[in-house]
Amino acid sequence: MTAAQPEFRPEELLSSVIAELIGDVRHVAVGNASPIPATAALLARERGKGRPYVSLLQSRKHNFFTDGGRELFDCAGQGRIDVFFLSGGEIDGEGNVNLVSIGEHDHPKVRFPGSFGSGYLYYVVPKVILFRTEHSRRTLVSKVSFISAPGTSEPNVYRHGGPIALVTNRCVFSFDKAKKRFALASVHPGHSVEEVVEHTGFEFDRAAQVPFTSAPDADALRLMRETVAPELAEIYPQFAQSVFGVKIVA
Amino acid sequence: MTAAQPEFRPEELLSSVIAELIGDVRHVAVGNASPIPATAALLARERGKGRPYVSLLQSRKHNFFTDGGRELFDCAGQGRIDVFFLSGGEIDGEGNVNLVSIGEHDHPKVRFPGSFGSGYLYYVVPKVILFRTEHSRRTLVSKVSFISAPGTSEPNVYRHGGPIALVTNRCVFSFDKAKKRFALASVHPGHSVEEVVEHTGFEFDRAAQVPFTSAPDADALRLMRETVAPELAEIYPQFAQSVFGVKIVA
Amino acid sequence: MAVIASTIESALEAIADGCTLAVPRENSGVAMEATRALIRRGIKNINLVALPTSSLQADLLIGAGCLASLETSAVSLGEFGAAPRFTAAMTSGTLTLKDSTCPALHAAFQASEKGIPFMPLRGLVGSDLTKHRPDWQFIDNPFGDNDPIVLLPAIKPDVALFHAPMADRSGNVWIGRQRELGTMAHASTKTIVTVEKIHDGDLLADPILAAGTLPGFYVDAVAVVPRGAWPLPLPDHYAADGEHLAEYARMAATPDGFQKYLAQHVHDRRAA
Amino acid sequence: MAVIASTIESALEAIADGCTLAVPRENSGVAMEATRALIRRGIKNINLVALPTSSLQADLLIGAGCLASLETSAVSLGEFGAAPRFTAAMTSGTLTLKDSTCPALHAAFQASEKGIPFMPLRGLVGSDLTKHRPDWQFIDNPFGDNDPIVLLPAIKPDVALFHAPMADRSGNVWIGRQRELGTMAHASTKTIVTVEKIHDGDLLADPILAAGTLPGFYVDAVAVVPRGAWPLPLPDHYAADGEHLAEYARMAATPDGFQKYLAQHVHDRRAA
Repeated sequence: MTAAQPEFRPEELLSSVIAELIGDVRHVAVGNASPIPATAALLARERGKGRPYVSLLQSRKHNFFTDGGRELFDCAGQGRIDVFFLSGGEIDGEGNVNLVSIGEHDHPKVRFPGSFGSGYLYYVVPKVILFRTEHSRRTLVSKVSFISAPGTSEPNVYRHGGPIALVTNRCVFSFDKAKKRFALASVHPGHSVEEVVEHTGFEFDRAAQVPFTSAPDADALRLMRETVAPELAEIYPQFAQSVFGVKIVA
Repeated sequence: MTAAQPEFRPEELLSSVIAELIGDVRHVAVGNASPIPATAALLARERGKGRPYVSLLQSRKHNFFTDGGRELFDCAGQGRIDVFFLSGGEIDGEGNVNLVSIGEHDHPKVRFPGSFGSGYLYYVVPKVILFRTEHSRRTLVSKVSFISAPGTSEPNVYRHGGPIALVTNRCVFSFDKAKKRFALASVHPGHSVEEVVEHTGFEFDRAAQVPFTSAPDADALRLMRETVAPELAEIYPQFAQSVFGVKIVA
Repeated sequence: MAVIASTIESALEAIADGCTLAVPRENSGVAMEATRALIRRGIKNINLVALPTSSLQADLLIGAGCLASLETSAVSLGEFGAAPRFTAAMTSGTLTLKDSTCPALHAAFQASEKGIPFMPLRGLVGSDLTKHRPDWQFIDNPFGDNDPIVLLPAIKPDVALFHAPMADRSGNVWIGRQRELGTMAHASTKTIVTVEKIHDGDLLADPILAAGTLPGFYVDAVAVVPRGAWPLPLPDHYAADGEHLAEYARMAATPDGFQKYLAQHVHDRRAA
Repeated sequence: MAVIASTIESALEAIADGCTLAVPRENSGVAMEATRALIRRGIKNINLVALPTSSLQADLLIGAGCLASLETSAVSLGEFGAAPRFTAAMTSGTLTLKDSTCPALHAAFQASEKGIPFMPLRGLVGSDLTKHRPDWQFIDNPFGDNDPIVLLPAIKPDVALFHAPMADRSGNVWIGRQRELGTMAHASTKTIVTVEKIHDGDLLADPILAAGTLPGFYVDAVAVVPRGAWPLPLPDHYAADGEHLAEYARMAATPDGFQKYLAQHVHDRRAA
């Protein structure tokens, strides 16, 4: 990194790298309680001059749905949602996500809220970006205790969707569907491959040289701070304030 | 008939007898182009002081549906429609209705409009009243050429509905589901059993003495003429005018 | 995603010869002026799917020789009698028809809306409709016991076409209670709508209007065509033109009369 | 068919001990004051079905010992963290839970709405959710080839309960974009609604309002309860009371704290 590189916050880095992963698509939907994916989606829209269409499910303003709670899932089933975000109490090296429990299902040691739409959306949304800021051996495990939704399926299973990447607070993994395996794509500035290995509970591929995650450029930072942040404040006031300094208006 | 019996029109007789057949139920739905069943349903509602609920599908005012064209069928599937009316290009002695064609299906001699909802509603509406004013060997046949919807089904077939009666311009038949057969319930005043036999293409049961269809009483006539007719005028202006003398207001 | 087209012809470009075209029943907002424009263009080999019935629209397209096939649960002019070109085509054996029943069409569109390959439906067991529908399948209901139930394959049209009261400049279309128009759009790859007028402002911004709005996300083109359903009705806006429909029924009773009707009311008539 | 009840308690009479009760997700209009009234009444053995998730409502009912079982795709307080009584009941093995996924719940309600015994759904193949759902069945899609697909049995609750912005005196209820509330009512034997206010006039008479209205035909009782969703939000009307939810999360973290919350905010509180 050169001296000319503008300073940025970790959230800005993550948003920028997720915006890159979104790529050139028609429609990105973002679930509840996902301020960084929401920032990324809105940034992608700004850079794409209105494309992709962004639906923030938590917002009344930033989603078009008028057919009730089923419309998100119907829309995905129609092939009209290109990118979605999922997280997991546990995520394993084959891309399986666990949003249910650790231990016996009916009497678990740890209980998470539940699978939400993962048992469906993971199969039908072409690009699912896994996002979990806490990167530890507790969250990124060798084998999940409960599969809310599997990372891959047998060839005969109807499946147009699945994970393309996993973004954490330390790095970006890409997912290889054929190998059913993650590969370390980049390490965030200030972090190291060794650190990633140490804190990851699953095996993953890596090249001899792993690049650093590209820092957000000046244009991306300007768009996030000036254009995206005020939009975010509607649904993520705390986040918009603490990350971007947007004043909370009661 | 005594001298005190008020005079009535054939449409008033048919409406009154259909209102009796409707009985004490929660919800009657009436399809398009059915002014006599509509009169009967509204008469039943007046006599029941608001019960049954009447849905006239052709009316914007007299139906509550807000979930699109499927709601009628969904509502019936939920068991929320107790009475419906069906007709047929042909109706046979087992209660089968033909709304499709006579002759080869793909190259018929006679083609009717199509089955509409009969292939479903006949199975799920408990009381289906068949109504066909033209009572002839052309319409009431021994065996329909095409079964749009069968009058009865095998015991294992999911079926809560079916025909309870067939009302024509000559008589009323009741339907016996177990015997899969109509019985002559009453002959309209001015008509005879012999005439019914002559003009009916199917075999049916009849008692030694077949009563005349009960004439509408003074109360029913008053309700039809004073209360029901103005309501009907919204959707059946010609009918309301010709039968009840309601003036057509442009 | 919609653009407001400057002409009805440009709005209809996505409706290509040979495509599968979904249209609503006769009293739900039929795009009649668009239909006339398609006939003027000389469209051919359309697989028309009526949700779930049709009247003048199907009859005109049949008579004008535009259809390869038709799926519907009925074609009729209602109080104006049988649909003459439909009846003639059927009795002469020149129309490929998939006879259906209303809720089967609704269900098959909902299957496509939900991205599922089929939808079950009660009824139909023992109906001769099923003899002519090899695409329908019976299974023994896995939740029952010796309980036959029909499975209807999803209907996924290439294009949905209908007429509605209004749209805004983002292509959001107000459909009100005609929810089947939303399902039709969700089920179809593309959707083209003609509207009475443009609503100034955002239909999705007002919760009351939004409740009856099909989002522009599903809409590919909108054209403004006042009285675009004529001579059919537009619910809550105008009634059917009974006099014209009676005239149609009279003229279309013969092939020559139908050609005269086409010349007078389709080819010589242009959108306002 | 609805009557406007004079008290919330009388409106809730149809919700009997042991019944299956359907409720909407946390941001769609949850009848929270009605829920508190049910807890005050001491309701027991409810089979709660959340369409498709729940937050405070399920957590309160679990903590107060009102549930026999729960079917949901998640229970969480969202930004206020895990649902403490749900989590405690699960880890102590005292709650019978049917874990689902959101579109499966929507589909199963739609099956009931359509009067069909089941609805197919994509996804779910290979998910451990299916191991704990003997009521779900896989078949080989008859329209495919070696194509497993899950069939979900219809969910037919005894009662649906939710909160909406307004109703008229005939019991027509304006639900707006929350169409799943309509499906919930269609799917359920009875429906009870609390509303912010009574709308003067007929909601079905105005086509714009009618588009967002659940007809009173499906509604058995209505009670007027201003801010009846508090402390949860009512879309377009009021936001969640974050301060209160944070306080709940704190208090409900322990059994004692939860009992204190119940005493303060449920038993000592009455509807306005």
